[in-house]
Amino acid sequence: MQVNEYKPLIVAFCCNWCSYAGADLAGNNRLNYPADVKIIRVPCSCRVNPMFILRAFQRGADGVIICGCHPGDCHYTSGNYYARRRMTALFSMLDYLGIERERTRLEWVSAAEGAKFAATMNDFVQQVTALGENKRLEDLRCKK
Amino acid sequence: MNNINDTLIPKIGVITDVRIDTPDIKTFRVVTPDGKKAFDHRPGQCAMLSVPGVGEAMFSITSSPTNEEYMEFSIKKCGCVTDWLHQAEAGQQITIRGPYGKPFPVDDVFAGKDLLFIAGGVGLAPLRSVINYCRHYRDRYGKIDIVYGSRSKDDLLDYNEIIEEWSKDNGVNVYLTIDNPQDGWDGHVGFVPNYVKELGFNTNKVAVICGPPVMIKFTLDGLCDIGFDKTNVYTTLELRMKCGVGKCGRCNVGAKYVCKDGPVFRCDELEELPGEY
Amino acid sequence: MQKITGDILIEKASALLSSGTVSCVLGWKKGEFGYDVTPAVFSSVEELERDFVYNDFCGANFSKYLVSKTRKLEGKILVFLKPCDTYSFNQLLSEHRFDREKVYAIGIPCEGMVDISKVKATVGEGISSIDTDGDNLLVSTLYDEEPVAVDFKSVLAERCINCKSKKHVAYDELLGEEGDVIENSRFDEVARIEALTPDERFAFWQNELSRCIRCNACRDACPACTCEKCVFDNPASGVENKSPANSFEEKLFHIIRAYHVAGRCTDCGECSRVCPQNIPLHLLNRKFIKDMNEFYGEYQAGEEVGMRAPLVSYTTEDLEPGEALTRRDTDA
Amino acid sequence: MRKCSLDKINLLFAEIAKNAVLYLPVDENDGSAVYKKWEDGTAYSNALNTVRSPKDFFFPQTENLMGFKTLGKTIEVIDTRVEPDDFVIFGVRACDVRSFDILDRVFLSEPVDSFYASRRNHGIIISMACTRPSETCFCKTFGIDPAEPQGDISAWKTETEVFFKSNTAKGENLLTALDGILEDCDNNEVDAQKAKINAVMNRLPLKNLTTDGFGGGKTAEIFDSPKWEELSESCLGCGTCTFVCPTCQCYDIKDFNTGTGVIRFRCWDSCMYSDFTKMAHGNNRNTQKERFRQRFMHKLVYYPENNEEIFSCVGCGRCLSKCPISMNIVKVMKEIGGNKGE
Amino acid sequence: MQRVGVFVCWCGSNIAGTVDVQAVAEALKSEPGVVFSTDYQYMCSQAGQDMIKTAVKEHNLTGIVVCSCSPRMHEATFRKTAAAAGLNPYMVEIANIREQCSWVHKDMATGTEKAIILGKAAVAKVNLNAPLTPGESPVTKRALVIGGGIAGIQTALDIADAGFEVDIVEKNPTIGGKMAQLDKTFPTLDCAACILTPKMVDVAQNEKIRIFSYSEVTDVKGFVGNFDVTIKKNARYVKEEICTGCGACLEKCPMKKIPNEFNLGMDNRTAIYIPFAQAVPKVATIDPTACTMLKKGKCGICSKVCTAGAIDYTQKDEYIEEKYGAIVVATGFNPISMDKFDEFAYSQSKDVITSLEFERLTNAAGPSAGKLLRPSDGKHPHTIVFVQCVGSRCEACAEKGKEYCSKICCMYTAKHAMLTRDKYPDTEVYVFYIDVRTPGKNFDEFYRRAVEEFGVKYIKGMVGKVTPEGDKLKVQASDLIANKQLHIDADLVVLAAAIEPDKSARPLATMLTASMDTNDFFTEAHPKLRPVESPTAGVFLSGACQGPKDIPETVSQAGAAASKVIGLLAKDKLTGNPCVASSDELMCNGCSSCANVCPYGAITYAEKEFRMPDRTTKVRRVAEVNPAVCQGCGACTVACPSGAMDLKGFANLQIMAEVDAICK
Repeated sequence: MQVNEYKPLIVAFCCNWCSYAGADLAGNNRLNYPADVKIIRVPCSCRVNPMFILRAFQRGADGVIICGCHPGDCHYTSGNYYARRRMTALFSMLDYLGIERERTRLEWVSAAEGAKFAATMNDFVQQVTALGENKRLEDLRCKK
Repeated sequence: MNNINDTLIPKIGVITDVRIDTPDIKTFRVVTPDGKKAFDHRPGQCAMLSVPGVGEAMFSITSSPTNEEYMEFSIKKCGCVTDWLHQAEAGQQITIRGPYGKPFPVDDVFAGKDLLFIAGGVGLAPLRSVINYCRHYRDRYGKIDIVYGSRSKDDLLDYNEIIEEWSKDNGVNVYLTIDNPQDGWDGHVGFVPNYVKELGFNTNKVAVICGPPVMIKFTLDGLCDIGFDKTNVYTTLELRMKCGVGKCGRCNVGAKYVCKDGPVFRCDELEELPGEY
Repeated sequence: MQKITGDILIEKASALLSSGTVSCVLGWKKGEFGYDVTPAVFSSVEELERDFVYNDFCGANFSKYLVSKTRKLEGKILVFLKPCDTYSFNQLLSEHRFDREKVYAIGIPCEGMVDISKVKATVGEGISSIDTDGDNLLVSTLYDEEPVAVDFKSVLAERCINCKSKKHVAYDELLGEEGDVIENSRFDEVARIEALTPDERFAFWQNELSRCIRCNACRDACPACTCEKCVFDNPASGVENKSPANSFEEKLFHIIRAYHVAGRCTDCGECSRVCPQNIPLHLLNRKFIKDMNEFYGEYQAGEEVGMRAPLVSYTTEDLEPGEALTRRDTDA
Repeated sequence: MRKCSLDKINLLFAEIAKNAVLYLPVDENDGSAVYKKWEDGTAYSNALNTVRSPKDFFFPQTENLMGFKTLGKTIEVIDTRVEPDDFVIFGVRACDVRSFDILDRVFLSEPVDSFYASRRNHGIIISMACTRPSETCFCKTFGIDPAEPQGDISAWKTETEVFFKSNTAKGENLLTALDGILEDCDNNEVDAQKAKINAVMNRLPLKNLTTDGFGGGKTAEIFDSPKWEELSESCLGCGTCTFVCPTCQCYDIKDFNTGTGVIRFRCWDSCMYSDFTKMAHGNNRNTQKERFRQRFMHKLVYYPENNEEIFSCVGCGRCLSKCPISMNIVKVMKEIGGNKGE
Repeated sequence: MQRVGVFVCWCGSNIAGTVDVQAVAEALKSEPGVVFSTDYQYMCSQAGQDMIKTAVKEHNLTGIVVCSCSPRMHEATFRKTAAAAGLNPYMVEIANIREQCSWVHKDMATGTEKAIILGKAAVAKVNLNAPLTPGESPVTKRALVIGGGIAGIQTALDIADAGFEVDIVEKNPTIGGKMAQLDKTFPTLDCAACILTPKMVDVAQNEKIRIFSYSEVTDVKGFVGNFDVTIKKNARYVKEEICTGCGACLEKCPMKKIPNEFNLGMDNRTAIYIPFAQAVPKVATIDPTACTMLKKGKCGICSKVCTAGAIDYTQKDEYIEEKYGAIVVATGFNPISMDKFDEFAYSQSKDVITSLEFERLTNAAGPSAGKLLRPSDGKHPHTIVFVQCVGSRCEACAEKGKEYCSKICCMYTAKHAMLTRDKYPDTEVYVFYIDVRTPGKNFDEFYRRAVEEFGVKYIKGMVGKVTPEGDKLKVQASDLIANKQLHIDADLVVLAAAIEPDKSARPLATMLTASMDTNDFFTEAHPKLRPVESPTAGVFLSGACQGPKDIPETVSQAGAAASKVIGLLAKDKLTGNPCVASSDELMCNGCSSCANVCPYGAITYAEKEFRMPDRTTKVRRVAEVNPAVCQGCGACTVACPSGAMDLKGFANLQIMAEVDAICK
């Protein structure tokens, strides 16, 4: 392990019913993923406002991932469908502005998919690490 | 820190005491971290307090300039800065800059005259500074009448000071009133403007009014009805101050800038201004 | 086809005012130099005859004014709507932003409006008057002896070159003949930017948005931005901000603004028209429109009252964000 | 009077840029001009004026005043101030030069705004006469002569040469430092240009616009005019006019929480914004009519009343060309002042 | 800002093994608002909880952060602890430093660092928490069942059995629904009437049950526990309470040529009619489109013959408003129209019939008194072709039919084929099918009997065309197994028409704000876990309105829906989830974006008067969230452009504070 290795900061919004439980299951099964991932619990993926995502980037996040129930499995029947459209629109817009699309992701993780949760996080961290620091959507005032 | 020197750059203040006055008004005692008064001021002047990250807000300095130990601010909860201050405890640091605005003409116009102070609600806050100043230099002034009213007994500011100190002074008369009858209140009930008219003061004196805009308007009308001349009536518009230095562009009423030309205005001066204060 | 002139509109408006059908008229008022017309409320025939004008510079979309004016003014308001304005009109009705009963809408045909900055780019500063002569504008300037002829088509506003529709989707009365939704290439520029590399796209937008002075003209002119209180003005929203303090704030404001009107934006182009810094803001809105058309099927906000915008509906078969981006790449 | 041939203008710029940051109007792709920092190869724009006024140099849209760090109940004030480098603004038009005097009266009056003052001290203004004024120009209304621009140094540009005249010691020092490039000359060509400019001025559509009906003491007369309602009827309440205006100086002081500290900054504000005068206890200008009136009363009545009858408008015409609805101070002056400007 | 107490749990070594809990407690001490911070081995133990309670009192805490296991584990526990300490239970936030930290990270330094950050986020959030109180609403202890088929009947009986009042609204003059039209039922072959009519009688006699027949629901307001329903009782021109159902009027009625709906138009009825002998209520109804008295004011015979005096030509539609605590939708199904299936010659030949018509033909109470006779000539058919999946599983022909499987056709066709062969062994019976689906108890055995015992000829393949020729129906079909074309001269062709939800369901769904799928079947709150509830609280689903079902499945779902209703009505008050959306009406634009995305119909609009800044008042449309209906997903908060809509417990500012804390 290198000493000054770049560590990305990943904010993960997880819906309470599936993905947050999936993350718990990853824990129960002691499936490792990098500590760079910090989870924020939301009732449903449809609670995630694009503003939260931009806020995370502003404050220094290098990647943001939104996790929800699989399509058809939403606790609230349709929340993840709305989330899917919203995130598609937002991610596409960020991409249009030249912001690396690899910094954002939407994943469906069920309560039973602890392994998928860990694998997804490992993969996402790797992906964001490869990009390096978020320079295109940063707010210099918030740099340490 | 030392090389920063601009009127917009504040000093650190420490809240050393928080007194709960009414359900929505608290009085904060503020000194510098080394325990001194942040700056000298005159009665009627204001200071900008701020909470970093929350914002700045202008308050009239409630304590008298004659108090050389500390400053006091009576603050009503009505916005984000005041909300924050209301949950602050002793020991909390804030920032303070000032003093701002022209004071009451206590040493010239007021000198030797009988004085009538009329306040409503938290409007007593700016007047307390003048009242205590005049009480301190009691011999420089004539008779002092104070009419003060609020919604209820619980909403009367500085009640203890009024009862224990002001009303016991020689030549000082205090008239209290509340808007509606209340158990345990045997004083006057009714609105301040009406009470002032009922009391019917001798008009050879200087009057100072402070309170909510409506109350000021009706009280002023009331004073005129009983023969007061507007040139002898003062009020303060400190609520309109924002940056404190007359540059941010908000405080003007017509061509007058409250930060520079006020906040203390004579009512005849106000009369000349467009009606947007 | 008979060309709609100011006189025809004055006559129409005067008749409706006189008959009491409407109590005031939302129209354009003459300016100093021919091109600087101002939206105004006319309440008498005299005012109309004195000041009303309709020319090639009447770009302002009146639909938004109806939100405040129907609240403020008594009686029915006569409003003249160009085809693109009618989409905004419908969209606002869908959002219950004004009372249809308080408006008398007259659709007027539009051959496109002139962008004065293009005229100035051609003839220079110092325009003293502008007349129309067939397909040309005759521009008199302080520095030319003779009026300069400028081809009308060459100085059309960008939004008019890429006009999406000559059809009025709402009116009480229509002057002239009904037009059609027309073929247009309004998404070409978006596609061109999409085809750039991420670095180029970033550089493009960084340059454009860095010019923003946050005057809010784009927002305040936008007929979709009619919030009672904008989140950017609301201290309680947590994102309130007054100045483009740095490149993040510039992006945040414009991304969120475009996002908030996504699916509600009719692509009327007011944002770009009013931007004092000439930022092509419509390219942000059009990006959302293009994406939603491609991902969820064609949707034209304001086409009808009561439609459900793509972002407030869904199908179970929608694309995943990753799929959507990849598909767009391969399409491009 | 000194001059420099246009061929050598880049040498001149290079020489100025040795000791100070040099800003000058540069053409943008969209046909507008903007003040940019001069670097080798930067071309001086022929445009009449920039969209943003040069007030930004002294009163930037956003500037940090100070920082705070909080720990528990304690606060530490952090000095975030950076002493500006010396700079030169080249090509400022006569109208904009006047705007600095107008801003000075606000920011340099007691208590002095040291942020502004410091920038003023570090800046040298080289003005430039206007040879091709636009239809939107009405500087003459306010007694400004575009043929005789002020500033530390006045300049005139002809087809082949640029002429300079210093007006202040600061300006003179700079010209002296440029001795190697400049050569002394007579006034003939400049005088000829002035005559030309004056001839153009007499053709401007707004040449007869006057300030009649405005000025100190006019409040009572025009404050309640019914015209305000009419004029403000279609105002969108955006800040375009105020932000492109060279004399608008209203500001707000805001805090930004960075997560690890607080930055207190000052930014432009606009009296046209609905919440401009909204404070904890209410708003005394609730309607757009009141806000609209405030802006023009301030420029045309309140400011002159407090500043020796100097109007807070320089006739630069920016608001005329940039207002989304083409409402502007000229229309106000004509309607309210009752002068038709013809 | 709150006075926050932080409690870091070791969870034995579960947390403490990878997280330096003391360091976490120490680090969080300097966070804004934190006035107390400590750690303990097992925060969830009695001792741990007592520690929290004591700290609340000693330090005057207003907010609590517990850094421990997942909130899914012990959030409820610590909320109770907070409540016991006199705090609002929603002033607790959990930082998940076990499942999402100590268990997934190996290294102490890493784990500790992350735990501190998660703790900071929780502190940042709790500082913005506000006490929340779940809303309470009373429950009207009466249920409404919409639809009086077997689903509605069973639901109503079960609810009534538990002691609650139930009203059934049925749009036809009698309850009974489709099952009343059936002959025998698979796989037991017991007669439908024999098992259904006793239940109908039970309904009629149950004093807890009221039947609104010939009625429909026209308006629904309110929400779970408190629905206000308007029921339109169509005028039947017969006084229901007086009519004895003697039938004298039917005999005398001169208008005898009205197609009989009950027999699917295969015979006629009179203008005044009782659909069938066992109808409930057994009351006559005058068909206003057929009665000459009602149309032209001439006749009046029925009135003359009615000794009870039940006829009332002046009767008007009546609107009844009633309150209910729960609503069960049991609107059932219909076979789809065969109009678009001209290849089967349905419109050209009377001898091409649907399976439901076949049911009536074989029913003893049917038009042919149970004898299987061709509708065209009354002759006995010798060759019968059954065509399966007519309009079902129509992927390619979605505009004609349905994409889904109608589920019941395989079994009833086997039944029809078997019964035909049983009764008329000389009849040749062909069944054309795509697949035979028999996934039910005794279903496959039943089908095999049809093939093996009764010699029904099952042919895998579709019928391409039916052409009437003379008195024969030429059937062209393909046999996919033999891979050849078949030509059969049939006497009767029976089409297993796909079934679709009743047309009344769509407007009803709108009234109920209950969601539907693209096929107009009601969607369930959760396809696996809440199959009999609609996403709209208080609205339940019974029978085929939710999807194709056979009788046993319908009855079991009806019972399930009833038990959910009983569970609801058994409560005196409903306590809501306090983490619901609410709208700031000063910011609200009334644009409907929020209502468009609300899966529960929790958002309504009201015109409200506002004092404008210039002191005038204006009426503006603003959103209102019904907290009893809102489930707190937050979809509306993001749809709202002005930010007027926010979610309690997961407010915009709270989530942004968490983001800030994590990213700082």
